Formats: sequence, structure tokens, C-alpha cells
Amino acid sequence: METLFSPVILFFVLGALAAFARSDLAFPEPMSKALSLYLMCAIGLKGGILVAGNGFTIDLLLAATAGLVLSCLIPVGAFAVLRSFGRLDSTNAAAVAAHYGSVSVVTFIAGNQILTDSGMPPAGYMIAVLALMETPAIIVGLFLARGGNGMKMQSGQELMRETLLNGSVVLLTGSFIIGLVIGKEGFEPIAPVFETGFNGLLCLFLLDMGLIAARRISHARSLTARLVLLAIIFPIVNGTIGCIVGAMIGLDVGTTTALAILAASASYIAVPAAMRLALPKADAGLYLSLSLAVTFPFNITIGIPLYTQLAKLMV
Amino acid sequence: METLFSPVILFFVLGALAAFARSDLAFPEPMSKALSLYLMCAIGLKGGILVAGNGFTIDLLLAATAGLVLSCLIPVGAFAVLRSFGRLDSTNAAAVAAHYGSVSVVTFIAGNQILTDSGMPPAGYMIAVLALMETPAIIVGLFLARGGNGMKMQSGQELMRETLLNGSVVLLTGSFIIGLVIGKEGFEPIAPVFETGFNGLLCLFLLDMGLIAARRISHARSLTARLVLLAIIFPIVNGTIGCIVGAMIGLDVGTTTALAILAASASYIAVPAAMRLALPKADAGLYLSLSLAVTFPFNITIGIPLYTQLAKLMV
Amino acid sequence: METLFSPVILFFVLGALAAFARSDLAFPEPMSKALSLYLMCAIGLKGGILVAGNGFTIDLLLAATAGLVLSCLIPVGAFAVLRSFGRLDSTNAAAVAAHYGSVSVVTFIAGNQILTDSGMPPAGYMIAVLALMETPAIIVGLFLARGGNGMKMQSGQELMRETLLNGSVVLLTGSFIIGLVIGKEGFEPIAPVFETGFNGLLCLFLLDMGLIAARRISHARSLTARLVLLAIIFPIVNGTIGCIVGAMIGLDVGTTTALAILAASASYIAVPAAMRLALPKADAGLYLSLSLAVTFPFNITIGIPLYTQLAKLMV
Amino acid sequence: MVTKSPRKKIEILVDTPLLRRLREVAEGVEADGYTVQRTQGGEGSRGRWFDDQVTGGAGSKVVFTTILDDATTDHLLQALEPLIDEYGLLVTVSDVDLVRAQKDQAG
Amino acid sequence: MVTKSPRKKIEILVDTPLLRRLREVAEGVEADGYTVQRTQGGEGSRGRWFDDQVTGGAGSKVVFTTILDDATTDHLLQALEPLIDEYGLLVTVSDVDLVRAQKDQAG
Amino acid sequence: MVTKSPRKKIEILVDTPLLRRLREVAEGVEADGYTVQRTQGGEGSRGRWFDDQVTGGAGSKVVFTTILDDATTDHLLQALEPLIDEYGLLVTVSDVDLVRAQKDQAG
Ligand SMILES: Nc1ncnc2c1ncn2[C@@H]1O[C@H](COP(=O)(O)O)[C@@H](O)[C@H]1O
Ligand SMILES: Nc1ncnc2c1ncn2[C@@H]1O[C@H](COP(=O)(O)O)[C@@H](O)[C@H]1O
Ligand SMILES: Nc1ncnc2c1ncn2[C@@H]1O[C@H](COP(=O)(O)O)[C@@H](O)[C@H]1O
Ligand code: NA
Ligand code: NA
Ligand code: NA
Repeated sequence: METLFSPVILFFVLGALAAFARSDLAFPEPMSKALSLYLMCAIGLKGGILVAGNGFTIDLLLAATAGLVLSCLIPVGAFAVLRSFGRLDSTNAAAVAAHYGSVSVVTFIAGNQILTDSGMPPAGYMIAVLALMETPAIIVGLFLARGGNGMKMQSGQELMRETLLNGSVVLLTGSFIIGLVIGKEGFEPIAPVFETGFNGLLCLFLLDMGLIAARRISHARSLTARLVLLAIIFPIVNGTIGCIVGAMIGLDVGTTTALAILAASASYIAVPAAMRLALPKADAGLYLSLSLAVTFPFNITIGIPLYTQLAKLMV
Repeated sequence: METLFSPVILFFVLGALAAFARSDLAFPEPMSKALSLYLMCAIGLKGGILVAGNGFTIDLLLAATAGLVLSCLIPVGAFAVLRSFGRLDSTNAAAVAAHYGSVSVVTFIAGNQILTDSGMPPAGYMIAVLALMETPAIIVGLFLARGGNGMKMQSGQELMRETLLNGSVVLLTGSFIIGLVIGKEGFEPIAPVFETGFNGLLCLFLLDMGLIAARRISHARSLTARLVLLAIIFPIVNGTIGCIVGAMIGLDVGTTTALAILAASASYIAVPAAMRLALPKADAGLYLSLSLAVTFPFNITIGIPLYTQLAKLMV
Repeated sequence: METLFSPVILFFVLGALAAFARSDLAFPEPMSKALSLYLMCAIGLKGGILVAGNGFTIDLLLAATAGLVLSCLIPVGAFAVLRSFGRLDSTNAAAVAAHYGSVSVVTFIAGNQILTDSGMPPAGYMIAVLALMETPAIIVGLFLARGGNGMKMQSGQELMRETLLNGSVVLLTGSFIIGLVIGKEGFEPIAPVFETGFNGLLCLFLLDMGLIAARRISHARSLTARLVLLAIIFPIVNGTIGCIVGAMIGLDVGTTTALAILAASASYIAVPAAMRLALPKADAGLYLSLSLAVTFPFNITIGIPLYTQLAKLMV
Repeated sequence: MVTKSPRKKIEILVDTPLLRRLREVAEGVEADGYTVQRTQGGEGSRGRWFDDQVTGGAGSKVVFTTILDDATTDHLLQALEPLIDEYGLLVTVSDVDLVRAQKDQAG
Repeated sequence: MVTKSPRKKIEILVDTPLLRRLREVAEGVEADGYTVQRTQGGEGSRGRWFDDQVTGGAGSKVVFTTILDDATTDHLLQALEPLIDEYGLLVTVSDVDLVRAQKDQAG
Repeated sequence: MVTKSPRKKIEILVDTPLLRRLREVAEGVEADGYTVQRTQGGEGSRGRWFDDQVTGGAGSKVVFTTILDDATTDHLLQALEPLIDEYGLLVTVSDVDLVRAQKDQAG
């Protein structure tokens, strides 16, 4: 409960309230982009440094495998529900499903911060798991869109290339590797920017995300009550599955919660860009609204504390 | 005198000189906006935390009342002088008057910094007073523009809403409340960004404001010598009134100076936006030039030290 | 060798790799600009403060003279080689030559950082030398372009004015003077932004420069193998000359290396803007590609360690 | 093959704080859509300006573009009339062809 | 004196992630050049949007402008046809005069 | 009702460092005003560019738009002639209607 009063969450709520009240408060877009690049850099570095310190462990391998499997299976389940209960056509159902198989970097970062502040820091390798889980769901989503038929080899490869080279994937992975190379000592001179400043800049970014998310839901057209419901049920179910899996493979409470957050969160950076390219006929307003304007705020405010409680019960 | 050599002032002067010399030095506009959002957030948080620490005191109440009364009366006096000596029509006189009744957040921040560096930190609640003084003058200005006749109820309400929801008002008030909620302890993890970095980022912002202010005065059309004179007399008179009132209600030197700065300063963020909406026929070039390009530099370089001396004499 | 694994260099390489792989990773342009303004401010302040501490010394005078002479002579040599071996017409040869006579602020900053990290900090006055070396080569370049005939007095003066008022020159010089005025003590409150944050923000900026440089070389049209070769030979030769001169006038290893870096580096901020104005017929794609996309990466990765070794041998 | 339909392109330079009002006018005449672009600066009878993004938007203008058929164009201009002078709008109209895919035409 | 040559100006509003594809189409018909400008937001049949630059470019559009002679215009529009609906492009064509310096003409 | 007056719209793509010169030319022919917009990038005979805002503006272009009557248009183009090739300007002219409020007409 008290995590709801962490500055990060309060700034998010301030942004959302401002947008709902139709305030003209707005961040310059380049600042939003700059903050999101900074956060990915910082979290990538942090992960790399932690893994450099602890080495590649069995836990890492187990968590990575769990993450990969989840990100491939979640879209399949989501697709079925979106088609039947959600009443979407197969293109839109596949596009939305891919978002839920992938992950939200910002949700992970916020959760990571909150867990660390509560004395349950997730293992550093979860940042590698985060990076691994960003893209596979995109491929699964495309298979679903094509009714199980593969794509033409060539355009498949091109899409694969563009997805793996998505700015956020490259930045996260690249910073992770730099973190691995420089280690704790090499990190020291740049720590004031990438570590000391992290929390405060995260507040500013979440203020902005509150504005963006609330503004998006105010102008969403194609949302139905059923779809909004699904955008809340999906994270609960996937988060619970994440908890169960984390507990089963023997992760600690913080790390289990982190896995749950990854499973529960939906991408709104890498996957929308990929879907706009690969399934241009799918409704971008729809998948962005669901992942960014419903699931993201839900996870930030209710989901993260919920998965933490669940993880405490299970581990 | 020595405050003139504080980095904050020197950077402002550098910006102004560069613009007067027609250098092509320019900050990207999103950076200016980002810095101004950051400063409002930081000052709001700071105020909230200080008030959270000291509670709501009688002093706070007195200062708030004084600020509110000043911000309602200043426009009335300014309006009369602008009409007669300044030779403005009633729309323009009212628009300009509203600016002088409201406050300049940046002037306040610079003054606050300089006072703190000189060992006379103003009370934290002055940030609440700052927030309170931002909007009432707008309403007074509109009444003046309409020759004392009220506005149509509906458009009055709409304007009220838009004014209270102006981005800067929302951000300042919102951060103040967040500061109240999180208190000193909750502030710690975000202090490196919002406190440690404050002074340096303020320098960059004032460099930019020097550029913007000087560029504006270089291209101002409708300024007359009489108006420029008024834009220097207003802050002196209002600042003196602020000192007297502050001394009367028993504030300390730093806090009295802060009240004087609020009285003396003229808005160039919230009020121009409101006037553009409410009195679109008023000359935006005129009110922005007076408040931003004359009064603001005057206050930053001469006004703040002057009010400090006055406050020392009176308190 | 180990400097290659400094975070600054690794981020540069990450940016370059991302651009070569045609990732869509891109920094918002206002962020690039903001970072470059910040770096110039910070380095200027630092220089001023160091000189304020040590006073104007003979060493400073010698280094300044050496720098000025080098920046006037280098373009003459470069011009001759670009005409003959490089097969450029005289306008383009002069424009390119001016870039090599001037200096790259970012290369200097990166070198300065690396030298400081290796325990060989260059003298603070080298920042004044940097500022002095920015513009003279522009004038020399214009004389060369006009076949030794002077320009018409009037347009010459105007160009001089615009060059000396170039944003980067003004900012660097202005911050240097502010640093001189405020000294070490006055710097303290703003040090968290301009000193503590420097290294980390430099990483972000070099990530961006890696992207910009690699993208530019991917789309360069007019580059020939001969010109690319020259863009690598110039820094080696000029860097070596810089080392010899530095050793001759009795500078220490770090300072000698810094002089070599200044001699070896080519401008891509102040000079391109001046050339676009003064020699609009010269090919901007050509001079920017050579200085930014060939010489800059060469210096960052190979040049700086090379000149360091040379300086160690000679001093 | 593509088909082309003649349309009017209305471009309006407006102060950022007044954009909301303009949008309401466009919605009032049921315009199909609009697109907004930033500007960097300019000069006119009321002096020179730069989009500084600090001074409350009062020093910032955007270009509002909407592509309409002739009837809606007339409605929009009529609805705009009282605002043109009050808000200091710069309004231009020009001819464009809107391009559609053939199948779309059939659909 | 300057000379003027009649040209077509083709303006295309396109989602940022699809810009690369559009560029390839333009290169395919050997367009002389193009210029890209950002937008801030807009509204259409698929709702309102703001260029937030965060959501992977899926919430961001740019204007792609190319000035072509009549023949190349036809080639470009033909090549664009399958993309117009698929990508939700807004495409307009208008008449402009391209201005050249006289000496250039002679050269 | 509104009134429409035929005007020329001159659009000039110019390198940022040369904008000041262009402004002087426009002032020289007493143009009523102009508006400047940023660009993001483009491609032409001299290669592809992105507005990086770092490389001294040499890698950055803006669009300078001015709406003029026929006579001033001719003066402007004549004054521009020597710059078109030297500065590598892209200049186009098109027809627009400038919209005014009726009362303004009367005033
Ligand atoms: N003839 C024109 N061509 C292009 N833009 C103009 C023109 N006249 C005015 N503007 C723009 O409209 C703004 C307001 O014009 P004004 O009301 O005349 O000051 C100017 O600052 C310019 O940005
Ligand atoms: N009539 C129009 N005029 C100007 N822009 C439009 C128009 N219709 C659509 N747009 C732009 O194209 C985008 C996509 O349109 P739509 O596919 O109708 O949602 C909109 O969000 C607007 O930015
Ligand atoms: N046909 C065209 N249509 C639109 N923009 C163009 C065209 N040709 C050139 N440009 C723009 O003008 C710039 C300079 O052109 P160029 O001198 O041909 O390299 C290009 O980079 C484009 O941004
Ligand atoms: Na997920
Ligand atoms: Na005031
Ligand atoms: Na050099």
C-alpha cells in the first residue's frame, strides 16, 4: 500500500490527473524521448554490471528460459481470448496479443525501483531476461496473424532484422554489454548520471507517461468494454503465472515479482513500431490504447503491489 | 553587490550579451521548456517538503493573505497608471496590469537561490504563496478590461478552468502536494536530481532566459519610452510595498524579501497564455516585452539586491 | 589500449555500430544540441576555474602561441595536399583545409577525460588554447580560397563578426570567463551539474555522435578513397607535429597530448557553419564527412592513444 | 490506378493557446480531419517572433492544415470569420488533388 | 531573370515507422529528391493523435514532400497505390512552379 | 462573409546558417511577412541529410514561406536569383487565396 505513495507513482498520478482535467501541461516530445533513452541506457548498464559481478549462473539460465517460454506462450492464449471474448478479427487479435507477450521496459523499471526501495531487489540478470523477452512475441504474433502459415522467407527475415534493430532493443542490449565490459569499477565515473540521477529522472518520465497514457485513453476510439476488461485481466493472469513459474524455478521474492511484472506488462515501444511495419492494417490506436492506457497504469498502481504480495505468498 | 557575481546572474548576462551581439547562440526550444518544467517541479517539491516539516503556521496564513491581497490590488493600480501615464487603451492596460499582479516563477527561484546562498533562506511556505499568487490577477485583469462589468458567466468559468489548469500552475501545485505527501524522507532518493542539480540547471536556464529576453527586446515594436519606464517603476514600487507588508506582518528578512520579489515580479508564463485566450485583441508583443524583456532582467540584476537591502532596513 | 574500453569510447562504438546496422536508434536532435551546449559550458567553466587558480603563466602563453601558429599553418599545408593529391578544386580544398586548422571541441573533451582518467590531466589553460584555435583557420581558409587575394573589406568584417559570434565560440569563451570570475569557490554549488555529471553525459553525447558520424558516412556521396586517406593522414601528421611542438616548448605529457589532439582534430561545429556562409559553393557534404565521419572517429579510437604514446616518448 | 478528387487545402497559422478553439470550430463544421505542425519563427506587421516554448505559448504558433471539399470549406471559413481578426489568424486556401487507391473508390 | 518550370508537389502524411518504405518507393521511381518534416498531431477517422516520440513511432507521423515532373508523378502514384490503403497514407498533389536561376537554365 | 485575394506562396528550402541572408533579401523587397519551419531531413542530388542540430547548422535546413502579391513576388525572385545557385536553394511558387474577414476589407 505504501508503495502507492512513492514519488514515482505520485508523479504518474499527477500526470494522469492533469491530462484527464484537460490541463495544457505537456512535456516537449524530445524530452520524453530523451528520458526514455536515458532510462534504457541506465537500466542496461546496471544489468550488465550486476551480471559482470555475479557471473552467468544457473538462476540466470532458468529465469531466461522461463521468460522466453512465457513470451512465446502468452500471445497464443491472449490471441484465443481476444478472438472469442474480445471479438477482434485475427489481424487485430494477433497484433494485440504480441504486445502482451512482450514486455514494458518502464513498468519493469518502476517495479524494480519499488522492489529495491522495499528491500527486495530483483537479481541483476532480470534485465537480461527483460531484453530477451522484448522481441520473440512479435514473431509469434505474426504467425498467429497468418493463421499459422509462415511468412514469405524474405519479408520475414527483413522484419526480424528491423525488430532486432529497433532502437530500444539495441540500446538496452548495447548498454548491457557495455556494463558487462566495464564492470563496477569502470562504472564509477559515470554513476552520478546513470545511478544517482536515476530515481529523480524516473519521476519526471512517469509524470510524462501519466500525461501520455491518460491523453491516449481520452481520445481512444475503438475501445470496447470487453477489450478494456481483457487489458486488466491479462496482466492479472499473466502476472500470476509469472509468480508461479518464478516460485517453481526457485527464484527469490524480488526476482519472482520481477518475472511476474515482465509477464504481466505489455510493450508500447518496440512492438507497436514492429506491428506498424508488419501488420499495417491492424489498428494502432487499439493496441496502443490497451497496452499503454489501460494495462500500463493498472500495473503501475495496482499490479506491482499485487504481484509482490503473490510472490511473498508463493516463494 | 557580490550577488551580481553569482553564476546564476553571470549566465543570464552572458545570454543577454550574446543576443544583443546577434550571436547565433540558441538553445533548442524543447530544452528551454524541459528546464522550465524541471525548475517548477523542483521548487514545488521543495516547498511541499518544507511545509510538511514545519506544518501550517500562522506565518504561512499571514503571508498567503498578504500575497493574495497584493496580487488583487497591484493590477488595479497598475491599470490606472498604464491608462493615464502609459497611454494604453483599456484592453492593453488590463492585460499588462494582470502580468504585474501575477508573479514570475523564475525570478522567485533566482531570488530564493541568492537569498539562500547569502544565509537568508526564505520560509518554505513562500512557494505556496507563489502558487497562490499566480492566477488571481488574471481575473482582476479581465474585470478591468471589461470596465468593471462582469463577464458572461459561462465564458468566465471556462477561462477560470483553463487558467487554473495552466501547465505551470498544475505542475507547481502538484509537485507541492507531492512534496507534502512524501516529506523529507521520501524526497531523499530523488534529491540528487531535484536538489543537488538545481543550481547548475538554473544557470543553464538563465543563460537561455538571457537570450530569450534580449532577443525579444531587440525585436519589440510597440514599446514606448513611457512604457519601458513603467516596467522599471512598477517592480520598484511593488517591491517596496512587498517589503513594507512583509515587515508589518512580522516576516524575517529572507521571507520579506521573497514577498517583495513576488510583488515586484511580472508573469511571463501563465498570464500571457491566459491573456492570449481571454483578451486576444491585446498585443502579446507588448505585454511579453514589458514583463520578460524589461522587468525580468531588471529584477534579476538590480531588483533582488535592492529588495534585500530594503528588507534589511525594515525588518 | 585499455582506454578503448572506457565507457566514453564504448558508447561511441555502440552508436556507430547501431547506425551501420541501420538500426532506427536516434536521439532527438534537440537533445544532441542540448548535450553539446552543456559540454561546452562545462568545459569552459572548468578551464576558467583552473586558470583562475593558477594565474596566467608562461606555459599558457607558450601553448597559446603554439596553438595559434599551428592553426594558421596547418590549413596552408593541408590546402596544398588537398589540391594536388586530393584533386579538389581550390574552393573545396580551402574549405576542407580550414576544418583541419580549427579544432574539434568534442575530441578535445574526450581526450581530456581519458588523459585525466589515466592520471595525466592536461593543464587547465589548454581550454583557453582550444577557444583560441577555433576561428583563425577560417580566415586562413578564406584567403586560400581567394588565391591569396584578400576579400572585400566589408564582407570580410561581417564574416569575422559572424564567426567570432558563432554560438559555440561564444559559449566556450563566455563560460571560460565566468569560470575565471567565480573561481573554485563560486563553482561549488553548480559543480554537481557541470562536474559530477560530466562523464555520464559525455557518454550519452558520444553515443549520439557515433550515430551521427556513421550515418553521415553511410550517405556521403563525394568521398573518394584519396580523400578518406587524407582524412586519416592529416590527424596523424598534425598530431605528431603537435607532440613535437609541445615537447619543444616544455609542456608535460598530458598537456603535450592535448596540444596534439587540438592539432590533429578537425572542426565540425563552428567551421562548417562559417564555410556555409563564406564559401557557399563548397560541398558541405564533403567537408562534414571528412571531419566528422572519418577524422573524428579515427581520433577518438586510434588517434588519442597514439598521440599519448608519442608524447610519452618525446617529453 | 489511383483516382484524384479535387479538394481545398486550408492552412491556418494560429497562436498555440488558441489551437483548442480552432479545433472546436473545425469539429463544429464536421471537418474530416486536420494535421498540426510546429513553426520556428516568423515576422509580420506585429513584429518578429521565435517559438521559445517558455513564454506560455503566447510566443509560439502552429500551422493547422485541413483538406476539405468545397462545401465544408465554405462552412469552415464562415465559422472562422469572427476569429480571423480577433485571433490574428493567417488563413490561406489552395487547390489540391486528394489521391485515393482505385479499389478504395470502388469500395 | 529567373525561369519557372511547372511541377507537381506530392505531399504524403505517413507514420514514422513506414517512412523507410516510402523512401524506397521514391527511389524506385527515381524521384529527384524529397524533404521530410515532423508533425505535432492531428485527427482523422481513426481518432486523434499526438506525436509523443515515445510509443515506438507508432504514434508519430511525418510529412514527406517531393517535387516531380508529370511523368515521375504518375510513376510515383502508381507505385504508391498498394500502400495508400494498407499504410493509411494521406496523399495530395498540387501544382507549383519550380524556380531556377536563368544562367542555370543556360548551363 | 470572408473575402479571398489571390496571392503567391513562395516556399524556399534553405540551409539554416543562410537563413539570415534570406531574411535580409525579404526585407529588401518589403515582403509583408514570412514564417519559418524546421525540417527533419531529405535527399537530393547532393546526398541525404538529417537535421542533427550539432554540426553547426551546416547539416540543417529550414523552410521559409512568404505569401506575397504578384509584384512583390517578382521583386523577391529577382533579388533571389543570384542566391539560388550559390546557396543551393530549392524555390517553388504556387497560387493561394488569402482569406480575410469582410469587415477587415471594409476597414
Ligand atoms: N505574408 C506573409 N507570409 C508568410 N507569413 C506571414 C505573412 N504575414 C504574416 N505572416 C506570419 O503571421 C505572423 C503574424 O503576422 P502579423 O499579424 O502580420 O504580425 C507573422 O509573424 C508571420 O509568422
Ligand atoms: N481532411 C484532412 N485534412 C488534414 N489532415 C487529415 C485529414 N484527414 C486525415 N488527416 C490526417 O491524417 C491522419 C490519419 O487520418 P485517418 O486515417 O482518417 O485517421 C489524421 O490523424 C490527420 O492527421
Ligand atoms: N524534388 C525534390 N522534392 C523535394 N525536395 C527536394 C527535391 N530536390 C531536392 N530537395 C531537397 O533539397 C535538398 C537539396 O537538394 P540537392 O541540392 O539536390 O541536394 C535535398 O536534400 C532535399 O531536402
Ligand atoms: Na508480457
Ligand atoms: Na507581481
Ligand atoms: Na586541428
